[in-house]
Amino acid sequence: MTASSGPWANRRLILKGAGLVALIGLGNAVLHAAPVFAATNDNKYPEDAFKQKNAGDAIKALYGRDHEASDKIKLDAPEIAENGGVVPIAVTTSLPNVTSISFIVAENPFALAASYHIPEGTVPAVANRLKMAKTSNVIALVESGGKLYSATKEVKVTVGGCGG
Amino acid sequence: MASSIRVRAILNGENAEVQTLIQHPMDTGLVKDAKGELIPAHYIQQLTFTHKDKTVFLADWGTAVSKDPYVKFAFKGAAKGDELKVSWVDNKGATDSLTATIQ
Amino acid sequence: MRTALALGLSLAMSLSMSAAAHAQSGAAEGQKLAFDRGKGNCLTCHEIKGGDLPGSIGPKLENLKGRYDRAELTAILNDETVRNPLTVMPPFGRNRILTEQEISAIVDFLQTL
Amino acid sequence: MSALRALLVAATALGLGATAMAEDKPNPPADAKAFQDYFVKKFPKVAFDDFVNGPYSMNADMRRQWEEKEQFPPYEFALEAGKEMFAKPFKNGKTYADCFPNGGIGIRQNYPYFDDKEGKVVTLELALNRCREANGEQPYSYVKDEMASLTAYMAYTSRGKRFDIRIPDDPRALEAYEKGKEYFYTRRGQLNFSCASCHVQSPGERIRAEILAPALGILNAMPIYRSEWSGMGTISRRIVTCNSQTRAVPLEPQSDEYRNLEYYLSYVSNGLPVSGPGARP
Repeated sequence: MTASSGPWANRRLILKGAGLVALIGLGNAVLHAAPVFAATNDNKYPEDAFKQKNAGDAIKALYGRDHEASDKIKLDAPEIAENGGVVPIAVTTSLPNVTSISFIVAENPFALAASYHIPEGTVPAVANRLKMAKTSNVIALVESGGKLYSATKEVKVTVGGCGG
Repeated sequence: MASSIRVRAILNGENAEVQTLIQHPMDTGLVKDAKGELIPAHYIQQLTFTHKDKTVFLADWGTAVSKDPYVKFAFKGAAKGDELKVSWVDNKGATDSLTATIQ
Repeated sequence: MRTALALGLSLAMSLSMSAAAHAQSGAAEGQKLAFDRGKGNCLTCHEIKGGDLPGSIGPKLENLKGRYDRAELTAILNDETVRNPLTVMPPFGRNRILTEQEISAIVDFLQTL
Repeated sequence: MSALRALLVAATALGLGATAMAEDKPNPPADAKAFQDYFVKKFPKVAFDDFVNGPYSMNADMRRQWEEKEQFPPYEFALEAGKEMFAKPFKNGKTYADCFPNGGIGIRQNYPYFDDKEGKVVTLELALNRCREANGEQPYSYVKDEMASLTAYMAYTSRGKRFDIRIPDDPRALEAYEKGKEYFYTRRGQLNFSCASCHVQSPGERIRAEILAPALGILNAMPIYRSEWSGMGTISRRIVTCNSQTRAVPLEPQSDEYRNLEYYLSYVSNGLPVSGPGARP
């Protein structure tokens, strides 16, 4: 996508999406019971890891092992976040046998932001939008073949220009 | 009421590309309201995508996921017209779900 | 209200300090005021050593020493539209965004740059 | 310096409508041409239609973040709500469509307009509330929520249509335009900014991390989802917050001054496409 054609291409997507939303809206129903997950223990919500304040403790609680930097992970994040409340961050990797991808925002009050299970057949790539309290390293963790790899990038977050 | 979930699932080659936007406050529990009182934490903890009884993607989220969360992923093995079930549960036990059709 | 409080604090501080100590701590206080979003908020427009992620509207504040004397800096802070009617720099003194004492402290700080 | 004198100095120094202002008679077409030429010359790399994308037309890193957002834009929920609200009949059975030309579809580019009966400028937000009141419904808040959803939908049905603001041959219309222009260039508030200080003199520059948007096309993207607001806002909300951020006293939404301002600012963006609803930092 080029910078000049980009938004217009997206707008067409939106138009397409509008019809789609109308269609799928019919199939929606509010669940009254908890959703049913595949019956493995892996799918339990990692409450403890999300409660850890710093990155090291969160990674330990989530994975219980060390990570090493890998150039096979592409972490796509802005240099300067346009707004700390909505920072688009994406990861893709060429590492094999990926089972999970997690996002750490080191300087947030709670370092672990999101963790995604990647079952077999799912592409090891995730894009999401995260909150950042201030300028911080963002660490993408990729669990591959039972090992843990990482990529890190600093994202600058600043206050708005007009005074308080 | 309209669903809290919006999904676009589009087959592109062998990958079904899935984008989801969910209407949810994702309150961190650290922000005060206009009266100076803390707004209690209220956030989606798990978001599950199921295709033919198989979980194809599972998100565990904390409070650092943005308001009205967005996530994008892709998986193999789907055909046009297949159903994709999306459901979430938040820290207060509220849930919502929706079944989308892969286009 | 905020201004009155700051004025009070600032006065109290000046009174409690010896003249010798004044310039130095004036500069430190001035830096604080310059960086404070509710006061000078200088980083919104100016790059200043020691301040993160500045804006780009105004000139970089460096090598001020020797280029401007105290009176000139005070005048610019007070109301730059006098020299340059088109400036977007707020008239900090004229519009009472900062008190005289606060401007003086910021000038102390600017003279260290 | 009087407001008018300051206005003359500013507009002349910026090369904006200097010719028009030097003449005895106001000349809106010449104003609009000078205004647009100024931005085109200042930003030779920005395609004309791209000015409606505000800060994203002037900064590549910000643009990438925006393009990511546009894949599934944050105004999506407001847009859908607006569509539903627009179609839902009032208690008397009538709908918004009954109040507007072409059933309200694809008409955003014609607002605001000068109403010769009232002798004043009528904005889309004002017309929507008048429609509600004429049908026995309570008016909505001008700044957000329902009003933002309704205008989001109306803008969406008008995307790509070019602003076509008319100044009829009526001295009151010209006066409204001139007053709007004066408001735009007049400095106010504790920080002593005019609208032009930021959006004509300094677009593309950063105030801390924020990129100032060009005034040209700024209203074409309205209403907007602002991350800073964590929600939607109307033109009224944008103008009110601009005033309070520069420590001026905001006026009532849809006051004559704001209506005139919107008239002027929309007129000088004639020819640019509607891009709203938009997303902004």
